[in-house]
Amino acid sequence: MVVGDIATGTEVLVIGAGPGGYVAAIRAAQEGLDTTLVEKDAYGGVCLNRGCIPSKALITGSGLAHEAGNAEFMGVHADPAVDLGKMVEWKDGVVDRLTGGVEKLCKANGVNLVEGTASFVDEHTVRVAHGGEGQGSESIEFEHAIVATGSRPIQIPGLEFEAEHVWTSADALDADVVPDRLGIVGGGYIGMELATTYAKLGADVTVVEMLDDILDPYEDDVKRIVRKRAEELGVEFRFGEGASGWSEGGDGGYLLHAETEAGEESTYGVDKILVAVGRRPVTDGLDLENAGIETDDRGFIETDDRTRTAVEHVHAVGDVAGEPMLAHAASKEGIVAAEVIAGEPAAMDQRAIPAAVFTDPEIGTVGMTEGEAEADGFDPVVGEMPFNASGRAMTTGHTEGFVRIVADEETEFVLGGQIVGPEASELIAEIALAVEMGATLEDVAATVHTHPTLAEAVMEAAENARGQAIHTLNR
Amino acid sequence: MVVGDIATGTEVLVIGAGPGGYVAAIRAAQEGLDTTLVEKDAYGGVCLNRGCIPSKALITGSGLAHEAGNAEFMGVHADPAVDLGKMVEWKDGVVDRLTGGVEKLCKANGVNLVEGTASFVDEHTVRVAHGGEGQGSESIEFEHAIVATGSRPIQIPGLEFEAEHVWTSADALDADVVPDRLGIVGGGYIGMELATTYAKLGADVTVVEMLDDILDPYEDDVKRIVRKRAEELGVEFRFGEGASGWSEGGDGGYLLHAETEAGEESTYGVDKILVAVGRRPVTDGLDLENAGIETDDRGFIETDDRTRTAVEHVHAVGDVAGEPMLAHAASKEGIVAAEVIAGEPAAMDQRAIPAAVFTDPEIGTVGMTEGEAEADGFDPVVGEMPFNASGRAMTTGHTEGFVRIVADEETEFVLGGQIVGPEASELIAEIALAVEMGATLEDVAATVHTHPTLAEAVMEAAENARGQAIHTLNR
Amino acid sequence: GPADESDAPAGRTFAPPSARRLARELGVDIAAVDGSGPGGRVDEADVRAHAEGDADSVGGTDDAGAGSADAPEPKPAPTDVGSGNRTSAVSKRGS
Ligand SMILES: Cc1cc2nc3c(=O)[nH]c(=O)nc-3n(C[C@H](O)[C@H](O)[C@H](O)COP(=O)(O)OP(=O)(O)OC[C@H]3O[C@@H](n4cnc5c(N)ncnc54)[C@H](O)[C@@H]3O)c2cc1C
Ligand SMILES: Cc1cc2nc3c(=O)[nH]c(=O)nc-3n(C[C@H](O)[C@H](O)[C@H](O)COP(=O)(O)OP(=O)(O)OC[C@H]3O[C@@H](n4cnc5c(N)ncnc54)[C@H](O)[C@@H]3O)c2cc1C
Repeated sequence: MVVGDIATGTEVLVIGAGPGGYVAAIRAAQEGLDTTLVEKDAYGGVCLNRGCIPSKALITGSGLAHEAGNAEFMGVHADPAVDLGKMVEWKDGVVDRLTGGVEKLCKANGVNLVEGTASFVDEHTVRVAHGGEGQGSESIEFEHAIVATGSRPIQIPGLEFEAEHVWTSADALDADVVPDRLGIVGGGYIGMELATTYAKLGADVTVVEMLDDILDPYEDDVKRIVRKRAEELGVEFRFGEGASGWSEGGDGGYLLHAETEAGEESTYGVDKILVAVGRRPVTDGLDLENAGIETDDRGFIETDDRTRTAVEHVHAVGDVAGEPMLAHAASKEGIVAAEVIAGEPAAMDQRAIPAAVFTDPEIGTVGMTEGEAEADGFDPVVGEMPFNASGRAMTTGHTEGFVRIVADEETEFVLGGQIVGPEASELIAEIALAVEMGATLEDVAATVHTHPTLAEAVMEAAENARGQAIHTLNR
Repeated sequence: MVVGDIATGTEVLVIGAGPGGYVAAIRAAQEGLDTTLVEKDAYGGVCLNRGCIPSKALITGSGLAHEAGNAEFMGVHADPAVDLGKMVEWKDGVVDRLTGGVEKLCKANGVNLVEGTASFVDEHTVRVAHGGEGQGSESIEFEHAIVATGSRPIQIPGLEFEAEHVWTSADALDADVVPDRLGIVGGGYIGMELATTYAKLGADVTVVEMLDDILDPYEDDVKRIVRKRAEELGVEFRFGEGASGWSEGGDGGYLLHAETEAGEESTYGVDKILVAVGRRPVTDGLDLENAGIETDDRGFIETDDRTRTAVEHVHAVGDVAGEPMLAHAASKEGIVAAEVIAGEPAAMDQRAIPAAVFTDPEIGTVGMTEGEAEADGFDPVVGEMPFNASGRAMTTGHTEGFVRIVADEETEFVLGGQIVGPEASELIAEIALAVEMGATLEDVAATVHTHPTLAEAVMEAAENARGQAIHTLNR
Repeated sequence: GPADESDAPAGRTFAPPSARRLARELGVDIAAVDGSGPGGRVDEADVRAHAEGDADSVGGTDDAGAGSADAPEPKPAPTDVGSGNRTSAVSKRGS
């Protein structure tokens, strides 16, 4: 089917080509289902175009410059200069290759691609309005639908994104000049990743956060390491303050206004203000009610463990279906949705969805913390290996952080892990496999790990939990 | 026990404090055995003092300088200068911290430390000669012994290490000036890691290798990627030539002589010559025959799957006990030796010992290749994910290489994996756990992997093997 | 069986994804399967054995474990890998 054709019918209609939707569409096509994917903007969704990928590219670039500029201790003398415009150009090239790849992969798997904005007409029909003037619209009938319309940034009253100096994360990923002073509203993972990036690029960064610490869902000792490092990079934190607006600064810049719960007001001189206080589901214009689907009070579509909405033949996946709002969760849900539609015994039955924060150092977590395990009725045992005892960590110059592994004391089943430190985002994969497999501490400890690697710390943490660590003292 | 005391007896005597010996001693002490560890030179053995750790430190330093100097494409402009002396000083500091740590950990676990050179007097006694004049010697009786005396570099006739310009790998890790021209004899992993390091430090590197390719044990497509990249870094390869000696070069440098099997001679102008053609076991002076232990024709001590020699109460672990001559294999054997002595049901029963090469890009392998699986009677199925299709790889600027996973077609049990690319040494840990756990391709594919990470490529390779890859075309 | 002594709390069954999916495919409640692995871990063979046991016993009691002698032959269960003679890489050392 060519874009613009009048599609009369499809077995599976997928709305939104982010990591939830395009993955669902490809898997549905692989299952032999006639599949149509509607996207109104750009293939790859938020993740590829203005989320995961662009942020990680700038984190690499700013990180390399910063690291090379601070390596005298290892005999490397450099005084790197960063051309942010050029870095963003490189990032755009990466994005283009990836989004082009998504389009190609969809086609190669036989997915019908339709460009336009979909809205439900009834339980088995959508209308797709094609972009641009006079492009008209078409109706598509479907047997099954998968809603994967994603999310958008939450706006704060007084800090509307219309102002040029009030940034969404997307704007922060598309700047070509580093602001001298950057105010960031929100110390969640998006705020902290960009705080680190811009601090390394040379901006004076102030993070204003309503809560009394960064990275709300993480454990205190994990947060502390990331916060301390950010402070070393020059990031200033204002906790317990809510951003309320901005005014002209007089010096060509602006004043970011914030106030405590008690009503004390402060202002911070800034040149740009990044608002990163969370994301909300995109369902406006979808006319979900025409398909008989309701949203919860936060606007999310509720689904069961087969990703089905209250209307059985309509699935919802990804950010629009609620927490965890992560790309790989969206993709997993997309796969499950496609397979359930195809009649396969798929379900969202995984024990754990890992999560990473690409700060300096990184965080990687999966499954239960010690506290969660206790709350769940387990008698948890915990093992740790600090990276400052890891030979590999020392040889990279990055020894902050630790690997923690959580297991059930009696059975030794691995329940989860928390890693903060170099390559934490990669290292967590092994613990995720351990959790899914029902591996025990002994299984992880007995698996030979290459020396010298950071991954050895996972093994050491497992040994530590068993009172048998070699490279740390056992508790 | 204080060094110099006359030790009359010990339950477990360990000879050599490398990663085989010190790990064995710590675990034996943890098992409640009275344990004595004899070391004649430096805690940590070759690995910590002049092997794994120092090489990885210089690889980091040279790699960072090279990367920062070649990052214009991502908007980072730097012209790094390297002070090799300073880099080696940093490396020495890392080594000191680690070897000091080993000593402390031994003591904290209650291991008796004895400094000196051990040799067998009979089946239950060693004599330890203390270093230095007039230090005398002592006899130690033991119930069980663990020989962990390691290995030393093989010397080539005509290229004796006595000459100042003929380097062992240890010399290459202790230089304070980068030679203009470095000849490397041997394209194994040590030669290739140091070729990469010195090429990045600015030396003109020529590798002379008797075989017709580098990295003998690896598959062709793995080798090719590393060789091509080395060539891009300016490394010249001379295959099918054996180094035979050196002569004065006239220009203050030297000529490295090499000849083909047919007898054709070539000479290469060099300033230093690194000989890295393998390592042989250290057993001289040990008087093994006094304990009734023989070595094989290559000088290794033969052991069974409980690490026992022909003399049951004497174990041998690590490089002295043969292939694979790797630090983590030595440590695993050390743990097994200690546990077997303690009466635990331990054995060298693991399915696979991973291995890594820290070239650019890295190699990480574990378990069987496709060919080995076939030879072993399996009907293998193989899945691949090239890093140039990985979003995370693109955002790091390193997209060379691939993840390959090998499984049994019928049962889908994962048999092995080969990774060449960024962080291959770390990523292989997940496949090692999969192999040890008896995980299937489905288990690896169904485990949610964080986006965007390189580890996703492991999942994609598993999906590819099942004809279900999302981000590559399935075969 | 071992599963009885070491059942994890919170009603959680420890089993790899492949076994969980197989249980759904065969209509087996995985929580009712006797695991033969450490700590009562359930593998695919356990799920198959349970399913065969269920099919065999009217009313579908879940006490027909992996060892049920008169259960019909299950499909060849992947208890070990393939037909290959799998040996530890390390046992070859020193030769
Ligand atoms: C700065 C930033 C960094 C991030 N980093 C990470 C990270 O490192 N790791 C991670 O896991 N997650 C990260 N995320 C979150 C991640 O981007 C989202 O979880 C993910 O994109 C959700 O995927 P999705 O498919 O549900 O929706 P989206 O990616 O939002 O895609 C939805 C798509 O649907 C289209 N659409 C919407 N409505 C319609 C309609 N009516 N008709 C047709 N098309 C429609 C949209 O145009 C869009 O393309 C990050 C997010 C941000 C903002
Ligand atoms: C440049 C280089 C890089 C390497 N990189 C890696 C890598 O990245 N990863 C990896 O896994 N391996 C690597 N290796 C190999 C690794 O170093 C060895 O496999 C490992 O050191 C073997 O440990 P071992 O305990 O058997 O012996 P060794 O480390 O050799 O230790 C033996 C110890 O025994 C002592 N000793 C010997 N005889 C006596 C005696 N009679 N009395 C008392 N003490 C004695 C020695 O002084 C020494 O300290 C590398 C090697 C080199 C040379």
